[in-house]
Amino acid sequence: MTPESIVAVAIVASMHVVGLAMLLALWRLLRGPTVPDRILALDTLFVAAIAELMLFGMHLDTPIYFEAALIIAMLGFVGTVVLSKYILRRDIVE
Amino acid sequence: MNMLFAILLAALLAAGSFFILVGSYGLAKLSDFFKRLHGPTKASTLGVGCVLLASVGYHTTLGSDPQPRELLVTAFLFITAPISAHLMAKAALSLKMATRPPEPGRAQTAADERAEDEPA
Amino acid sequence: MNHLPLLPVVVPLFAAALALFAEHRRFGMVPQRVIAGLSLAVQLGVAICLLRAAADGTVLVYLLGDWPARLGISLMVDRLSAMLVLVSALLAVACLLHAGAGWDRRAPHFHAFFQVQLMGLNGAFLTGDLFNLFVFFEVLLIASYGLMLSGGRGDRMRAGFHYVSVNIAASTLFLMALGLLYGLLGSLNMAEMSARIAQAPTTDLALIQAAAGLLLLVFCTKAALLPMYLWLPQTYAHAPAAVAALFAIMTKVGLYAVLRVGLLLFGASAGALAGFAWDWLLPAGVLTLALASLGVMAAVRLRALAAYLVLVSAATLFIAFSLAREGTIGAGLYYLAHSTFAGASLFLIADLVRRRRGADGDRGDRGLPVPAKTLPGLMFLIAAVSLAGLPPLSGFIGKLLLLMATTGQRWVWAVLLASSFLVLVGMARAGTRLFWRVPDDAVAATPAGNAPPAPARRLETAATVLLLAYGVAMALAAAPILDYTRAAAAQLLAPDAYVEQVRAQSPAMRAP
Amino acid sequence: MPASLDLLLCLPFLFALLISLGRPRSRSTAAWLAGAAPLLGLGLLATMTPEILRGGIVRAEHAWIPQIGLGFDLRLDGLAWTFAGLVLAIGALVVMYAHYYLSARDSAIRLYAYLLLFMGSMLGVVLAGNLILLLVFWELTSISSFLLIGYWHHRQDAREGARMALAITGGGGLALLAGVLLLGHIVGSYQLDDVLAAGPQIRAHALYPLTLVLVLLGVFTKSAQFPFHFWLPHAMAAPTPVSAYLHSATMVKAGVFLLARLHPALAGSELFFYLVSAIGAATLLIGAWQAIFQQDIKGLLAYSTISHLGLITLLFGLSTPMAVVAGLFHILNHAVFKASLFMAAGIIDHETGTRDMRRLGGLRRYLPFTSTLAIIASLAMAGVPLLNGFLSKEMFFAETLDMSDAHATMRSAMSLVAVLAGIFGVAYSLRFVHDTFFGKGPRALEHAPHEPARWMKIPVEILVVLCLIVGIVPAWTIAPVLGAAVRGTLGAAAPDYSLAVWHGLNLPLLMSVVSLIGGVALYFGLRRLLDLHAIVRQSLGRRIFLFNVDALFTLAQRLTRRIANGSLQRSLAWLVLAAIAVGLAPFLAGHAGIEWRAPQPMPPLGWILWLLLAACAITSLRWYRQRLVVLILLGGAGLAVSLTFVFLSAPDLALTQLLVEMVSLPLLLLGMHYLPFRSPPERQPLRRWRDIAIALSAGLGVAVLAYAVMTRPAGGIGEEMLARSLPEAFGRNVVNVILVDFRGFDTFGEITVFGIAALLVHALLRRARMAPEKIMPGPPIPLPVPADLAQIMFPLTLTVSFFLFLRGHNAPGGGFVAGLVLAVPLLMQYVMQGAASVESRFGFDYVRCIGVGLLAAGLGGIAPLVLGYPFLTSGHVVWTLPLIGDLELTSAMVFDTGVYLVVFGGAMLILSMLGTIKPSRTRVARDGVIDLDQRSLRTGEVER
Amino acid sequence: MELALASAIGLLTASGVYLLLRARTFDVILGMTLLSYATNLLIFASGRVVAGKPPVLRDGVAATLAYYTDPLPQALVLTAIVIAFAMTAVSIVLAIRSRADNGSDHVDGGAGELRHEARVDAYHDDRRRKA
Amino acid sequence: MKRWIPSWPLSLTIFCFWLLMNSALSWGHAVLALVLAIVVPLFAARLDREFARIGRLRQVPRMLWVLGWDIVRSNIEVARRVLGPESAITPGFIWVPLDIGNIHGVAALTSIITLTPGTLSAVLSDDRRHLLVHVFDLKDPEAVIAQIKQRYEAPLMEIFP
Ligand code: NA
Ligand code: NA
Repeated sequence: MTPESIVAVAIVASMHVVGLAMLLALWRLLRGPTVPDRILALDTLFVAAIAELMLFGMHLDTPIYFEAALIIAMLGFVGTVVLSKYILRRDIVE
Repeated sequence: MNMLFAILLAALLAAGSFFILVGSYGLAKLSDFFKRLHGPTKASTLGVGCVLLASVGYHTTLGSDPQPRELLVTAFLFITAPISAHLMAKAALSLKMATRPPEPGRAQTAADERAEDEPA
Repeated sequence: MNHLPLLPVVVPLFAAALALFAEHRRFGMVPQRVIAGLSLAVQLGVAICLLRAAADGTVLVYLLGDWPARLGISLMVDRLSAMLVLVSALLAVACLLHAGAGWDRRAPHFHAFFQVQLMGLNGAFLTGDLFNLFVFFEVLLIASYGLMLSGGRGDRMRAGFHYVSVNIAASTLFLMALGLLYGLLGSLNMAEMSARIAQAPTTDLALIQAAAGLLLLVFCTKAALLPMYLWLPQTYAHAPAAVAALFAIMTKVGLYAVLRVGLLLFGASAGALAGFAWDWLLPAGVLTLALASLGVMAAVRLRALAAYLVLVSAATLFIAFSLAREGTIGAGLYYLAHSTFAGASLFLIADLVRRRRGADGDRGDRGLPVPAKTLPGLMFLIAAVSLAGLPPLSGFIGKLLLLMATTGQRWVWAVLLASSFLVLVGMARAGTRLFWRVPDDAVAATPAGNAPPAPARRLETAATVLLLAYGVAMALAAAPILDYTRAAAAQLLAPDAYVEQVRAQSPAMRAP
Repeated sequence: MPASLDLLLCLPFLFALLISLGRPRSRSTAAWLAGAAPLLGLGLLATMTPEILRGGIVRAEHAWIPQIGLGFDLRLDGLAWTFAGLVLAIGALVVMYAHYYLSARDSAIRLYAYLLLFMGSMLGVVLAGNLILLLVFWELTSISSFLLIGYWHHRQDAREGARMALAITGGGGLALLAGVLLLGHIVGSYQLDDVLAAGPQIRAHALYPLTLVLVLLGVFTKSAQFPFHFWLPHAMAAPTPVSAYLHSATMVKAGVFLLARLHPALAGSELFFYLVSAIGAATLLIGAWQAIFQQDIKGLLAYSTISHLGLITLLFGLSTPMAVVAGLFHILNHAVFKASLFMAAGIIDHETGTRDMRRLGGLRRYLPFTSTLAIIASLAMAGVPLLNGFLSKEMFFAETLDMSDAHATMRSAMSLVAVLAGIFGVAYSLRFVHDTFFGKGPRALEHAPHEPARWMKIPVEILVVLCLIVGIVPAWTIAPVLGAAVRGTLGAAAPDYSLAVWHGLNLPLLMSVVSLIGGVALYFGLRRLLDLHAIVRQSLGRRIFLFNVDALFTLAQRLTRRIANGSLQRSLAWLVLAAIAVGLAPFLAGHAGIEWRAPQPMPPLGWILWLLLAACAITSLRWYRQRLVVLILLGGAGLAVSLTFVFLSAPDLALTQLLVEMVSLPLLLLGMHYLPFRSPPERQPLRRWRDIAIALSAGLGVAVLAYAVMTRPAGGIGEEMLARSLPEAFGRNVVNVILVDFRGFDTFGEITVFGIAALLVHALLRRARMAPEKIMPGPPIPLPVPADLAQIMFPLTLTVSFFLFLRGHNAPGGGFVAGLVLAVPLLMQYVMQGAASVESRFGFDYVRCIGVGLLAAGLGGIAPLVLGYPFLTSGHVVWTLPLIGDLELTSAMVFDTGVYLVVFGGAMLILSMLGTIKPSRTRVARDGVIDLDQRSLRTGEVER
Repeated sequence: MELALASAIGLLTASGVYLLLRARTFDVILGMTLLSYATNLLIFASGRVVAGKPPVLRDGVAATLAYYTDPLPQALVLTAIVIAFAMTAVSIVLAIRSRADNGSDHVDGGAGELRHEARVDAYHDDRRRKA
Repeated sequence: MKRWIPSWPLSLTIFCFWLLMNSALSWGHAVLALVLAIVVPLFAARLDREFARIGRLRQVPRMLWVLGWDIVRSNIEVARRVLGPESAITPGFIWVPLDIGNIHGVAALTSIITLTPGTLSAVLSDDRRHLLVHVFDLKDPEAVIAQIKQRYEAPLMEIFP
C-alpha cells in the first residue's frame, strides 16, 4: 500500500463515517421530541457538513470547497441563533 | 508522500471522524436535552478540528493549496460554536426543559423563577 | 455600433436608480417626476426610432457583452417587438400622467417601481433569449407587485398575495420548463433553439413537447387563459387606477411570449412539432372568451368589469393568434394595441367614478349617480363603444379585422359576435346604472355620511383623454397601422429569416 | 360635387360638435344651430338634385383602410337622395318642433347634439357607398338612438327602453356585420356598386342562405319586425320629437332602407320571398291588432308604426318591381303622416300633461286646429282616399293580388292578411281619433288645454298638407321623388307605373272599401263587446326579453361567482392540474415515448444525502402546521440541497444556497412573529386526498421528465463557454464569468428584481403598524456574550466578504455571495444587540445603497459603449505595479460591485424593515402576553 | 445517481405542491420554498449529473465537458435562487401585512376563513348524522 | 493614532487573516492586507459597544496550550461517557461566581467553558457576576468551579483587565 492509497482510503472511510454521523443527527432532527433538540440536530448537521466538505476537497484534491466550508463555519450558526432567539423572544430582532 | 505522514494523516482523519460520530451518536442516544447538547458541540469541535488539520497537511504536502487556510475555518468554528450552544441552552431553559438552581444572592420565589428566564 | 435596442432597458433602470436618490421629503415630488418624465420621453423617442428601423423588415440584433447570440444574450428588434415597446411607452405616458396627479406621492418608491416595470416590459419584448425572458418577466412582475401594493392596504394585500403566489407558481413552472428545454436542446437563445428543434431526434419529441407545453402554459397563465385566469379579476380590480391601467399591457406580455415562442420555436420549420400548441389554444381561448364575457355582465363594480374586459381582450387575442395566419395575427396585433389603450382608459374612468361617488365607489348596484357626470360619462361612452367593438372607434376596426381574417370559421365568428353582444349589454347596464340613475329609495337608505366626492384632477382627466385619443388615432390611421401589423405577422410566420439574422450577427471584436 | 357630398355628411356632426362645445346660452341659438344643419344640408342636396333626377350618381371617395376594402366612399343615387331628403327635411321640422316642446328643465344642448349625431349617422347609412361604412353608421344610429331614448334618464322606463333598443338593434347590428362580411366574402368587395351588380352570384352561392338570414336579422331588429318588435313601444319613453324623428321617419326606416338598398343583391329567391313576406305579414297583423288595445297615444302610434313597417317589409318580400315601388312609396307616406301624428301626440301631451286615452277625449273643443290636423293624418294612416296613405295602401292591395300563380296559396293568404290589416288599421285610427278628440273628457287635467304656440304647429301643418297634396295630386308632387328612389333601387328593372288617385273600379278598391267598413265595424263592435279602456296589455316581448336578460345576468353572476370565487387554492390547483395535463399530453398523443437510459451508479454517500433530503421533505409535510418545527426541517432540506450541489460539481451554487438559507431562515422567523402560531387543523379528507393526488402526480411527472432529460447525452452551449472563458473573459470560475460576462444581462435583471423586492418590503412595512398574536412577557433579553463574540467576528467576516468578492472571477464567490456574507453578520448584530442599537451606530441608508448599486451596475455595463463595444462587454487590463506585481482588473468588476451593493443593501433593507416593525399598541394591549407555561416543548409555541 | 436526483426532485415537487395548496399564507410560502429547491435541482440537472468536476478551470486541463461539468445551468440556478429569495421575502411580508390588515392568515382572507370553517362544520355535521 | 487604528490586535489579526486566506503570498496581497487592516477596523469599531481594554498578551500561548490539551483530554472523557451506559452520567447545573469584568474576558471564558468538553455555559446573570454552567458529569461542584477559576479565569483576567 502506498502512502497515497492509505490516505485515500482513510479519506473515503472518513467520509462514510461522517455520513453516518449525519444520519444520526438526521434521526434526531426528525425525531425531536423537543424543538431545541431539532435545533441542535440541525446545528450538528452543519458542523458535520464542514467536515464532509473538507474531506470531499481532499478526496478530489482541490481547494475549491474551502469557501463553502468557511461560510458554514462562519455563518452556519446563524440558523441556530435565530431559532433559539425565536424561542426566547419570538421577535428575533428587537 | 511520506509513509509516516500518511499514517499521521490517516490517524487524524480517523480521530476526527470518530469524534464526529461519537458526537452524533450522543445526540441520538442520550435521553436528556442538556446531555445531548454536550455531545455534538464538543466532539464536533475536536472532530472537525482534526479533519481540518488533516486537510491542511494534505493540501500543503500535495501543493495544490499551500496555505493552511483551513485554520480559519477552525477559528470561526471556535468562535461560533459557543454562541450556538449558549443560545440553545438558554432556549431550552426558557422552555423549562431543566430545573435550574437558584441564582446565588437572589431570593427565589415562584414568581421570580419565571421572571428569571426573561430577566428584568 | 447602434445601441438603440439597449436603451429601452437601460434608460428606465437609470431613471429608477436616480429616482431613489430624489426620494426625500425635502425635495418634494418634482425631481422624481422630472426624472420619470424625461426617462419616458427618451423611451418614447427610442421606441419610435426602433419602430422606424424595424419597419422595413430588418431585425436589429444587439449582442450584449459582444458575445455571439448563442453564447451570450442578444436583444432583438423585429417589427413585433418594436411595436410592443412603442405601445407600452404610449400607455406609460398616460399612466404616469394619471399617477402624477397624486398617487405617486402616496405610494412609496412609486417612480422606481414604475420605471422598473417599463424596464421589465421592454426587456421582455426585446430579449432573444428564453432565460433572459424569464428574468425580465420577474423584473416586470416584481415591479408590478410594487406598483400594486405600495401605498395600499386591506383587501389589496390579500389580492396581492393571491397575485404574487400565482405568479411565483407560474415562474416555478417557467424555470422547470427552461431547465428541461436546456437539457434537451442545449441552448437558450430562441433562434438557436428553433434551429435545434428542427433537428431533434424523434425520441426527444415527446419530451420537447412536454417541456415546451409547460412553457406555453406559463405564458398562458400570465395572459390569463382558461383555466388559469382566475387570478386576474382579483388582482386588477384591486390595483390602484394608474397601475391597473398599466397592467392592461401585462397580459399582453404573456400573449407576446406565446406568439414569439410558438411561432419561432414551433413555427413552420419545426418539423414534427410545427404548430403543436395552436390546436388547443383555440378552444381554450373560446371558452375563456365566453366566461370572460359573462364576467363582464356579472361585474358589480366598474373596476371588476374593466378587469373582465382585459380578459375578454386577452381571450380574443388567443383566438386570433391560435389561428396563426398572417391575417389573424395582423388583425390580432392591431386589436392588441387597441385593447390595451381602451382597457386602460376604462380603469382610469372607473377610478374617476369611484372617487367622485364617495363611499359607494364604482358599485353599479347601489349608490348615487356620478356627480358632474358629463365628462366622465362621455369618456365612459367612448371607452365602452370602443371596447364593445362598436363603430367607429378602434375596437370596431379591431373586431372587423378579426372577423374578416376568420371568415369561414363560423363558430369563431359566433363566439366573437356573441361576446361582443354580451359586452355591449353588460356595458350598457353598467353605464346606465352609474351615469343615468337618480337618487331613489335605495339610495336614500345609504348612510348620509358619504365621503365628499373628490374633485377631478386635470392630469387624471388628461390621461384618460389621451388614452381615448390613442384609440381615435388608431381608427383614423388604421391603414398604415394595419400594414405594419400585417408585415409583423408575416415576419413572425416566416421565422427562418429571423433565425438567420440572429445567427449571422457577429460580435464587434471577437471571433463569432 | 363630391366635396358637397362630404360636407353634407359632415354637417350634422360639425353642428353637433359646435353645439356641445360652444354651449350657446340661449335656447333659440341652440335651436337655430341645430336647425341650420338640416337646412344647409337640404340646400346642398338641392344642388345635387338635377344630377340625381337625370339618373346619375354622385360619389365621393376617400381611402380609409384599403387593405380590407373599407373606403370612406359616399354614393348618392336616387334612393339615397330620397332618404337623405327625408332625413333632413323631417329633421329640420323636428328641431323646430323640439324647440317648443322642451321644458325649461331639459337640456336643449344635449338633445340637439344627440339629434344631430343621429341625423349624421342616419345620413351616413343612406349615403354609404361601402357596406362596411354603412355598417359603421348603422351602429352609430343604434348608439345615438340609445342616447336619445334615454334622454330623460331619470326615468326607469327611459333607461330600460334605451337599453332594450340598444340590445336589440345593437345585437342585430352584429348579425348584420356578419352578413355584410359574408357578402363581401362572396362578392370579393364591399363596394355597394359591386355588391348590387353581383345579385345572381350571391344568390347562387352556398353561403347565401346564411348571409341572407344574418342581413335580415339586422334589418328586422332595426325595423322592429316580429319577433323583435317589442323594443319600439318601449322606446316611446323618449321625448316626442325623438319619437317623431326616430320612430316614424328615420331609425326604423333604416332597416327597410337596407332592404331596398340590397334588393338587387338579395331579393329574387324563394327563401327571400317566403322569409321576408312571412315576417312582414306577421308584423303587419300583430302590430295592427296590438295598436287597437293601447291606452297611450304614443303606444298606439308605435304599434301602428310596427304594423306599417311590417307592411313595407311584406312589400319588399314580394320582390316584384311594383311591390318595391309600393314599398318605397309607403316609406315616404308613412314618414309624413306618422311624423305629424307623433308631433300631434306631443302637442296633446304638452298641453294636457297626459297621453293616456282613458283620460283624454273631446279635445276637439279645446284644440280645434290641432285636432283637425291630427284627424287628417289619422285618416291618412287609415288609408282613406285623397290622402297619401290611401295610394300606397292601394298599391299594396294590388300587389298581394298580383302574385304569380306559382304562389297561389300565398296570394290568397296575403290578400286576406292585407284586408285584415286594413281593417285593424282603420280600427286603431278610429280609436285614436275617437278616444282623443271626440266623446267625453278630458278627465282630471290640471288645467284646461289650449292651442300650442304657433310655431309648434307649423311642422305638423306642413306634414299634413303634404299628406293632402300627395294624396290628391301625386303625379305632380311625389312622382319625381319616388321615381328617383325607384330608379336608385331597381335601376334598369324599374317598372312603369302610374300614380293616380283613381284606377277605376277594381279589386284593390273593393279591398279598401271592405277594410274601411270592416274597420269601423270592428272598432264599434269591440267597444260594444268589451271595455277597451279596461284592457291593460302586458308586452309579452318585453317580458320575454327582460326574463332572458335577467336570466343571462343571473347566469353570468352565478357562473362567475362560482368559478372565480377568489380562492387562491383554486387558482393554484388549476395551474398545477393544467401543468400535469400539458406534461402528460404528448405521451398520450402518440409520439414516440421516452427512451429510457440507464443511470450512473450511486455511491453510498449519495444515498445518505438523498435520505437527508427526502426525509426532511416528507417530514415537513407531517409537521407543516407547526411552523417552527417545519422551518428547522426545511433548514435540513436546504443543507441537503447545498451538499448535493457540492457533490455534483457546483461549489458556487452550494455557497449561494447556503447563504440564502441563512438569510431566509431569519426572514421567515421574522415574518412568523406576526402570523398565528400555527395553521389550524384541516379536517376535510376529500380535499386532502385530492391535494395528495395532485401533488403526487405532479411530483411523479417532474421526476420522470427530469430523469429522461438527465440521462440524455450532454451537448449544451456550456462547453463553448468553458473553452472561451479563460482566453476571452479572463476568468477561471466559469460560472462567475457567465454571471458577469456571458450572461451578465441576466444578473443585471436579477439584481434589479432583488433591489425592487427590498424596496417593496420597505414600502409595505415603512408605516405599517402590526402586532403579533401575543407577545412575550418582559423586556428584551440582553445577550452580552454572544453579542461580544459576534462583534469580534464582524471585522473578520467583512474581510471574508471582500475576499470572496475579489476572488469571484477565478474561484467560487462573487458579488452576490460577498454581499450576503456582509449582510448576514450584520444581521447577527441586529439579533444580538437590537436594531436600534446597531442602526444608531452603523447608520446605513439601505435604500440609497440599492440605488448606488444599481447605478454602479449600470455604469459598469455602459462603460464599454464609449469604446464602441456593446453593453456589458468586459475589458481586461493588467497593470504591472512596482512592488505589488501584476494587478488584474476587469471591467466586469465594476458591474460586480453593483451586484455587491444591491445585494447587501437589499438583504439588509428587507431584514431590518422586518426587524423594526412598529407594534400596534392597541393590538398588543388587547391580545396580551404569552403565558410561558403554556408553550409546548414539542412545537415551541403556545398550544391552543 | 440520476434516479436518486430525479426522485428527490419529484419528492420535493410533490411536497411543495401539497403545501402550495394549503389554505394558510405561511404554508403556501413553505410550499414555494420546497418547490424552489425542486426547481433549482431540476435546472441544475439539465447540465447532467457529474460528480467532482466543478467548472473552475485549472491549468493544463482541457476546457471541455470531459473534465468540467456544464457551467451554464449553474449560472441559471444562481439567478433562480436569488429571484426565489426575493419572492419569498415579498410574499412573507405580504402575508403579514395581509393578516394585519384583514385579520386572518387564510389565503383568501377573513371570508375565506369563514367559508373554510363552514365547510369543516358541514363535514362534521355530516359525519354525526351518518353515525 | 487611536483614531486611525482603533485596535492593534484586530488590525494584526486582519492582516494575518488576509494573507492566510489567499492561496499565495505576494507583495500585492501584503499591500492589500495592510489596507484592509486599517480600513476594516475603522468600520467594525463603530459596532463596539463596550470598548473593552486588552491588556498583556503574555498569557495567550500558555492559555492556548492549556485549552488545546483540555479539549483533547475531556473529549476523550466525554466520548467514553457517551459510549458507556447512560445511567452512569450525573449531569447538573452550577453557578460559577465570576470575578472577571471585562466583557471580552467574560466572552472568552464562556467560550472556553463551552469548548472544553463536559461543561457548557448556559446563562450569564444580568449583573455578570455569575455564570450558569451545565456539567455533563457533575461529581464535585466545588472542584469544577475551582478549576474554571484557576485554569481559565485567572489568565484571562490578565489578558482582559
Ligand atoms: Na429557503
Ligand atoms: Na420565482
